[in-house]
Parts: sequence; structure tokens; C-alpha cells
Amino acid sequence: MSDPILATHSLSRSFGALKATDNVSIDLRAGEIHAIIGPNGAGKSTLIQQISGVLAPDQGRIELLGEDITRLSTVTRARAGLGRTFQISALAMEDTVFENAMLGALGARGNPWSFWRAAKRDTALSETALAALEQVGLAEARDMRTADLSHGQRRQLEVAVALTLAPRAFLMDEPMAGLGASGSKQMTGFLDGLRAEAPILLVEHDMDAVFALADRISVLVYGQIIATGTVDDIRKDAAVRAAYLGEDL
Amino acid sequence: MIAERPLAVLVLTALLAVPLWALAVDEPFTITLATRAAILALAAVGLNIALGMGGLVSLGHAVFFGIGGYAMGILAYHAQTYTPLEIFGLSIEGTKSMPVIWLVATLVSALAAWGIGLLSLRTSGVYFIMITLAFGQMFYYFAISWSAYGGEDGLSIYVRNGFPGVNTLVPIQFFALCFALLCAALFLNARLQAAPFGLALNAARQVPARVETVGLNPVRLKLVAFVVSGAITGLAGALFADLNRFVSPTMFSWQLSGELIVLIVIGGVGRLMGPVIGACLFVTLEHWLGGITEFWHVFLGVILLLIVLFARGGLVGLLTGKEGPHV
Amino acid sequence: MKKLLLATASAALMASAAMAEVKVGMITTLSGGGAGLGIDVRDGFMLAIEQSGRDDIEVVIEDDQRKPDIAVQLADKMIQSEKVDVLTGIIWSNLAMAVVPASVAQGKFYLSPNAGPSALAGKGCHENYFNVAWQNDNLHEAAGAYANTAGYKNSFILAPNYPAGKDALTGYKRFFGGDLAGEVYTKLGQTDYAAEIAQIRASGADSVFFFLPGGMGISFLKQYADSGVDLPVVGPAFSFDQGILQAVGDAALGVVNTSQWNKDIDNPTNAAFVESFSAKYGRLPSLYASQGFDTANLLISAVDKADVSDADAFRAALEAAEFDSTRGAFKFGPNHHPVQTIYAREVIKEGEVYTNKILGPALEDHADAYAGACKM
Amino acid sequence: MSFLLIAEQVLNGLQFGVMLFLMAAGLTLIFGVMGLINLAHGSLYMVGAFAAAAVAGATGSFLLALIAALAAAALAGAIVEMVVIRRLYAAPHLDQVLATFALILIFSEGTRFVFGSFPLFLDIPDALSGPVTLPGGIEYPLYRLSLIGAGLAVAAGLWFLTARTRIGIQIRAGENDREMIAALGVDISKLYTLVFALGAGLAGLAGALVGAIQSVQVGMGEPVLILAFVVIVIGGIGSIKGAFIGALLVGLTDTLGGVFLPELFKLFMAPDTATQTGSALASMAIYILMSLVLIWRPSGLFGVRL
Repeated sequence: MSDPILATHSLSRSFGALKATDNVSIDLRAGEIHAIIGPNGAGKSTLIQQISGVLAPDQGRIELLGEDITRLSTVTRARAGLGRTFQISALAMEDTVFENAMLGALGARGNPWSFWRAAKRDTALSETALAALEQVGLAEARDMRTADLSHGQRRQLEVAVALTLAPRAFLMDEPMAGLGASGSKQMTGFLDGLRAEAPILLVEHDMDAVFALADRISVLVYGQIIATGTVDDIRKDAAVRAAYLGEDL
Repeated sequence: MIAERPLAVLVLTALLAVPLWALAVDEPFTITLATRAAILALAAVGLNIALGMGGLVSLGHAVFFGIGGYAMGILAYHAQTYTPLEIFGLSIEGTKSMPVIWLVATLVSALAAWGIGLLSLRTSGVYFIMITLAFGQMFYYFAISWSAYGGEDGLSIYVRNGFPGVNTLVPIQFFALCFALLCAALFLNARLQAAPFGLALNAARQVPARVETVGLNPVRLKLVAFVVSGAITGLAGALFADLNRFVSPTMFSWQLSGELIVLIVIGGVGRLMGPVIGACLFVTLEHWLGGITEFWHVFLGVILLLIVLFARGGLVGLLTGKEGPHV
Repeated sequence: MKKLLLATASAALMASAAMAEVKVGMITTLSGGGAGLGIDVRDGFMLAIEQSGRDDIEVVIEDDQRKPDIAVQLADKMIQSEKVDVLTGIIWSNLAMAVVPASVAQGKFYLSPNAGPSALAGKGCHENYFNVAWQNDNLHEAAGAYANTAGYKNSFILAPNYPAGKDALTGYKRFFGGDLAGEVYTKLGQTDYAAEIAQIRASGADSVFFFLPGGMGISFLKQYADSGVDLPVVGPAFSFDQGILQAVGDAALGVVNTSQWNKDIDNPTNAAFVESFSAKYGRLPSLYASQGFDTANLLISAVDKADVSDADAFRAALEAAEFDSTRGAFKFGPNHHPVQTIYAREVIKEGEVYTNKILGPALEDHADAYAGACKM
Repeated sequence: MSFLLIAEQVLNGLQFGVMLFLMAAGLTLIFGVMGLINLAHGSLYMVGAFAAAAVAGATGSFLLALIAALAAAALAGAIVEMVVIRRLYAAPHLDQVLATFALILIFSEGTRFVFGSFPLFLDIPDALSGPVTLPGGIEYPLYRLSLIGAGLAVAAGLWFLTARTRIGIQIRAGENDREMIAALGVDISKLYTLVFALGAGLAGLAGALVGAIQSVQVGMGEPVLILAFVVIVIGGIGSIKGAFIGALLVGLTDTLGGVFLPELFKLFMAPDTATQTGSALASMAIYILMSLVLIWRPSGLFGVRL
């Protein structure tokens, strides 16, 4: 088995008496989709925030490509190859779709200090941005204001921005959130193909999508990983059933 | 409804036409008013880069205006008294040359903006507004008690500084200089806005978290914007001092910082021509309403309220029918 | 508001008189915190013009909002557009410093009804600049002189930390012969003086001199009176003037202050001025009103004698200063600042109104310390 | 410098701080509950002082004057809230700053229009005038002691209001979650008007109390407003406890800085320059304090960490 691309080791973080993440160790290997599921309040957001660098863990380590990134800022983690999407679209709403994608391309270049030449005329940037938009199927809408996009289109744009960075690992926070059945299906198909480019750590509520996509699933309850395994393992796991009792598993 | 580009041409043409008309009918004071409008517009163009593009509500931009003013005042004072300026063990001659003064004003303001920005950008929101205000107050009180350069009385410079090939004492020629600098700053602003830097800064204003996740540092983007902004406002300060041939601590006052924001909001936040339209209107109102009633501030207040409550995009927003960026 | 309309109306009336021979630009503070002083100067000035019944003097009045840059702009406007011959009206030293040098350099006359910064009295003096009020130091010097005659040996002195404040303390020290128990600079615009009063109490001084113009003085006096410190206080007239005494109230009673004018100076001009001013505006005239009135009368006396287009003749006419001043005799020193008697006066209550009464001269025929440096 | 003098100066600093707290409490309350920056708070302070001076002049009663100040400022606050402020709750800070800046212009010149350009008279009541001797031999004005008392009483009252009463619970709920409080069936817009009027009333009360020992004049609100902002920023915006601690810190820094900095500089400078340099630094002291606090803790001492 290859070395993991992304891994956490005994990650813990408390808020007062509450252990939001408790000794969490997970890993993400090349080519896979690893889904994290769990009931509301299980600590999924806290985990994501720690991996992306918004929250510092109290204990534990995070590694990307074998390098310790625990103490690095969000910005440096992104440069090191971590591509994140947000649960609630974090896009520049006043700007066009194309401009949002350009921002990603600019991030990929790592140097925004260009003050004179118009960004539009910068062919290298435009090409990266356009390619990502085409990949998610938003090339047609490139000149629309982001605020005017449909919810589904925003989710697509969210992924497109992450794509421009050509990350080594994706960290996706509920990409299906708010999508209808058809939108969800379309996104599932898209993510399915994406794992070839880089593995995806997927936090998701939509169980149909999770079961359709995931190579492995980890279940997070009260801040702890209670089970990790293939889709079939998880379906059968008694502890998971107990934790989800009353939920439609 | 009118698109932004023709509007820009229209406004600048009008700002140029008024003093030319005044020259023809021999109304030199109108030229002075137009020069004042152009200089205030320049200062506001500077602020607009921080405010409109970077979303930095700085209630302390008078600091840079004042620094520019004092850069002019101090250099010209030493030139007019034939005493060298002793600083850090160096002995520097004063100067009455505008290009040198402009360079110094811009550099020193930029340096101050870098320092203030570095500290202030640790905070955000209301705290940012208030810490910039605090820096403004520090400079204000410092200038008041700085007796070497006149303290609260300020410094009078008896003859306007010179520019090679231009007779700056002739109002229309001095106006031309200010107008040219305003146009240059507007051009720079337009380039910045379209450049990758502007793109990233715009995003940093709207969604800093997103900018971070693509690997760019939003605080650094804002800091650079703040420095460029401070430098331009500082340049305007040097011109303003030359217009009045006088500098005083009021150039550092928080009311002036407030007025600069007012100019921009009247015109349109984050719009290229917002500061210019705002400054022209402000100067006109001040002159015209001030002539009608000594209580003209009441009317200014009401106009301002109406704009904030009912015309969020400012005048540019009304004219173009498009909403501007949100700050 | 009605008064205001009247003033503007009369100004407008005069504006319509195409025969006007002399055009006067008055830049003064009519809005914001210091508006009271400007309004008094304006009202005093316009009263004199009105009483003269002349239609050959036209006055343009503008509000400087107490901002130097606005004042400069207005001066430009008056010189460039209105083409005035004479400027006047500025209340504050820093505004005067911004406006006066440039204006006189352009050949205009400037008659100062209030501010008298030292820079314009000494090296920076100018043949076209006339100060009708006082050199800034004068009243403070008189306060120092009064402190000597009152037998004070150890003064605590305080003023705001800005140039006029430093001049004030310098002026007092120039004439005061005793020791200083303490010398304190307060913050400009400060409103709470508890800390300074505590220092005064602890200093062992036998008297207090202070220069805190406007609202600062009101705050200081009220707090001082309530503090239980009962050392005698001396100060220049600025904190004891008609306009603000009513706001200080009992706290000011008995305080000695120095002024070149008071409403009970005994001469017919002054009596008529006090009476007509009270009748017209419904309030007692202030120091500033008297200065505005004198300034206008000086101007009228010069217009009577010479044509303003003949600058040398007009200047000579101003220098002669042959007009009836509310202060009695009036003459200029070599630097065009008044040589005059400065009185010590005491705050009293007349019926319901707080006002001042003259105790006696503090300095007679006093000129300023800078005249020697003036090369005209 | 004697111990007695230092003790008296500390008392002065505390008294100044307590006065600042009255002003800052309303400001921070309004920000905490409604998220609004109100630059016009200083104008309400001025309204209070003018109302007090007018009523004291007409009736001669200081108590009536205080009530009038409270009522006039609260009323002005309520009206302003209903006409202007409530349109600004959702607006960005920039709009709030501007709209309330506009209100300052309107209030200031409006007051000057009504009351004229000359300062008004307001004196402390006879019962509270003159100094008293404190243990240790400090002679201290009774009125200033009363001010400390009044300020502490208001602080206690505010604490009681927010911690122990029904309306306080609503206010605290409003700080945390606007939708929840609406869901609880509380009329949110009425609550906001009430909180705004309360803050305004406090400012008006402060104006009247301070007006008795200072000058009641147009523009008196702005310097205090800036100080009050410094206070709440140091304390952490929205925190009443922070406002209290911040007010005391600012009061002490300002007072003691003005007294001791010149003395300190005299140790190694000529007395003349030392006095001037010390005073210059003293006038900048609280702003330096504020920047240091913000650099150390970007959300103030008791602010919510961002």
C-alpha cells in the first residue's frame, strides 16, 4: 500500500469541557475517496477546520505528502497542495464566474503581485481558469455574475476554483449540500471521475452519494472515529447502527 | 443611464472645462475651487483603493494627507529660512521643488501606511475603524504640540513651490498640474483594478477565507492596498498644502478623515469616478450652501443621510443604474 | 435668526450700492464651536458701518468654520473674485497665520480685530497689516504686572499645549516678578481639570494664572470654584468675557482679569457703543464686539482721508488712527500694533447679569515686546 | 510628590473613568445588541446637557434637570432609532459610520440653531457643592465623589438589568441570536428601540452630570465620543464589563499620564522642554494604550475572539 497523501494522527481539540475531536487518526491514499460521516454535532466541521488550518489542534499531527503541516497557516497548506471547498459557497459574489476561477489560477501561480497588466490579458491565467470551468461544465456561464448563479452552479464553481489549484488532495465539505436529486447525481458523477486527479476527503450528509462514491468511510461520533472501513463494512457495523439509530441508514 | 467609461470622460471633461471657462470670464476663484476639488478627489481616489477595493474602512486617512502636507511644509520651510533639516545625524537642505516634495510626500506616507497597516490589519471590522482613528488622533496631537513646526498655528509657506516649466503661481497652471496628477492616479487605479492584484484584492474584501484557501494571503494583499492608498492620499496632502500655501494639524483631524469617506460615499464606493464626482459635489455644496446659510452642515447631513439610506451606490450608482461593491 | 437675516440684508443692500469705493472682505467664524466670537466681531463691525451711514463701504462676510484651509480659500475668493481692498475678521491666530502673510503680500490691507500672533508683530510684520486689538502677549503681560501689584510671590500657571498657550505663559512670566510654583501645559480642548487643580492645591502657590480660552475656561473655573482651593485667580479677558460669563456663573465672581476694554470705560464713544449695541442686538457687547466696532471705525477714518487705491496715503491714514475708540485714546506703535492701557477688571453681578468692572490700569501705554524686531 | 497627591490623582482618574463608563456603557450596549456603531452617541450626550441646562435654568432644580436630560436624550434616541437607525442594522459598518456622522452634523447645527452659539449655564446643586475631607486628609469635591457614586450605581443597575431581569434576558438573547429571540415571540423592533433609548438616556445623563462641572456647548460631545470609543474598543466591543474596565484604564492613563509624564521627563530634560514633551506624549497616551491593547488582543480585553 502506498504512503498516505494526507493523514491525521491523534488529532484532538476541545472547547471547554466538550471534546469536539478526540484522538482522530485518519488517512487519505492516492486515488481514493474517503468519506467522513456522522450525526450533526459529531465534530465534522471542527475536523475540517483543523485539517484546513483554520483551527489549531490541541494535540496531534497533520501530514500532507509526508510533511508535517500541523503548524502551517491555511495559506501555506493551500500552497502545499490542499484544495478545499466550503459547505456554504465562499465565492466572490460581486465578481463574475470567470473572475472567481481566475482567483484560483492566481493562487496556483502563487504570485498576485502584478499591478499593471490586465488579468484578462494574462493568457496563462485565463487558460487555467477556463480549463477548470470547462471541467465542471461552467464555461458557458463564465461572464455571469456569481450572485446570479443557481445554487447548483455555485457548488460547481466552488469545485472549479479548487481544481485550478491542481491540488494533491481535496478536502470537500458537503459538496452536495442543497443540491436537488438531479444536481446531486451530476455532482456524484463528476467527483467519481475526479479521484483520478487527486484523492478526496469527503465530508457529506448525502448517504446515497457517500455510498456511491466512497472507497472507504470513517464514522465520527462525539468527536471519535468509531469505525473505518469499506462501504460494506460500515453498513454492517453494529456500533454505526447504534450511533445512527433512528436515522435512515 | 450611462456606462461608466463615458461617464468618466464626461466628468473629467467637465472638471477641466469649468476652470477653462473661469479663465475666459476672469473668475480666478472658480479655478481655485476646481483645484480644491481635484486635490480632494485625488486624496479620495487614494482612500478608495483601500476602501472600495480592499474593504478597509479607514477613519484615519487624514494621517497620510497630513504627512504629505507636512512633508511639503517642512521641506519648503527649511528652504525659505535657509536652514538645513537635521534628521538622524544627516543635514538635508530644504527644497521648493514640487517633484522632489511629491516624491518625499509619497514615500513617507507609504512608509507610514505600511507601519500603521501592519499593526491595524491585525484587527478587522469595527476594531479596524477605531484603531485607524486612534492613529489619526496620535498624529493630530503630536502635530499640535510639535512646536518646531508651528504646533497648532501651523506653517505658512509664503510662495507656492515650483515645478520646472510651469508657473505655479498662476491658478490655471497649478490646476493643470493637480488635474494631471488626478488623471494619472485614476489611470493607475483603473489598471490596479483590472490587474491580477485588483482581482485578488477584490476577492479578499468579499471572501477572505476563499483567498486563503487558494494559497494567497488576504492580509498582505490588503496591506499593499493600504500602502498604495496612503501614498496617493499623501501626494494629495502635499498638493493641498501648496494650494493653501499653509499646513496645520487640522490636516490630521478625524473630521477630515470622515469627510474623505463622505466624498467617496456621495460619489460611489469602489467606483472609479466615485471620488471625483463626490469631491466636485462636496466642494460645490460647501461653497454654495455655505454662502446661503451658516447652518449649511444641517443640509449636508440630510443629503448624506438620504444617500446612505436610499442611494447605496452613490451618484455613480444612480447614474449608471448599477450597484457598486459592498464594503 | 432674525438678526442674522438683518445683517446679511444690510450687507446685501450695500452690495447693491454700485458706488462703493472700498470693498471689505470679512472672514470670521460664524459656525461651530467658536462661533460666538466671530458673531460678536461681525455685529460690532456692522454696527459701526451702519451708524456711519456711509454707502461707499461694502462688506462681504464669509464663515471660515474655524478651519485654516477654508479661511485661506475664502481669502483667495475675496481677493480674486470679489476684488476686495481690505480684509478683516479673523478670530484665531492659526487662521491669521494662514491668511495674513499671503494677503498683505498681494497688496491688500489687513485689519485684525482679534488675533495678534507674535510672528506678525516682530520679524514677520508688514506695512499693510494693522492690529486693532492687541498683540497676543499683551493681556498676559498685564496679568503678570497685576500679579506684582497685588503682591503675589508664587504663581501656579497653566495653559493649553499649543503655540498661543506657550505665548501666554511666556507673556505672564515676562512681567511677573515672583516665583513659579508650577507650570503646566494641558491638552487642547481638555474638559476636566481635576488633576491640575490637585497639583495647584499641592503646589503651595499663592496665586493662579491661567489662559484657557472658550469652553476650556468655563470648565476650569467651575471645577476650580468647587474644589475648595481658594487661591486668587488671574487671567486674560478671554475666559471672562460677556459671551461666556453667563455660562460660568458664580464661579467667576471676584476673579481679576485683564482687558484693554470694558463696558464701563468712561468715554462718550464707549457709552454710545454699549447702548446702541445692546439696543440693536439685545445683549451686552463683548470685548470682541468692541474690537469689531473699533476696527470698522478705524477703517472709516481712513476712508474719509484717503483713497484706498492710493496705498501709501491710505496706509498713512490708518497709521494716524484718528477715530474715536471705545477704549478712549488709541494709537499704533511702529509695528502697527496698538500702544494702549490694559486694565485689571473684576467679575461682578449686576442684577441677574454677570459682567466686569474696572479696578484700574494694569499696564499703561503698553506696547508689545516684538516691536523692536519689526523692520518695516 | 507626596503620597496624598498621588492618591488624589488616582481618585481623579477613577472619577474620569466612571464618567467615561456612563458614556461608553450605552455605546457598547447598542453595539452588542444591535451591532451598530453609533457616532451620534456624543450628540445625545450634548442633548442631555442642553436639556438639563434649559430645565435647571427654568426651574432651578438639579434633580428635575437630570430627569429632563435622561428623558430628552432617551426620546431623541428613540426617535432617531425609529426614523433612521433601524434601517441600518443590516447595513455594513461603513453605512452606519456615515449615517451617524450625518446625524452629528444635523444635531450639532440644529442645537446651535435652537440655543444659539454661546455656552449655556449649568451649575452643581448647592447640596453637593464644595469639598469634603476624606480619611487620610484628602480634600475632595463632594460633587465628584457623587459622580463616582452615580457611575457605580449605574454600573450596578446595568449589571442587574442584564443579569437578573426579563428584559435583560431578552437583551442577552438578542446579542446571541436575533432569530431565536424573534421566535420567542419578543417584538424585536420594540426591544431595539428600547435598548437604543436606554443607551441614549445614559449618554444624556452623563452629559447633564458632566455639564454641571464643564462647559455646556455645541460640539461638547465629540471629544467624549472619541474617548468612549477608545474605551469600548479597549474593553472589547459589546462587553459591559469590558467597558467598565476600559473606562477606568483610560481614565487613569489620561489623568496620571498628564501628571507624571512631564515629571518623568524632567528627570533627564530641561524643565521647559520636559513639560512640553511630557504633555505632548500625555495627550497621545490613551491612543497609544489602545493600539497596544489591540495589537496584543485584536478584539479588546473582553471582546469575543474572532
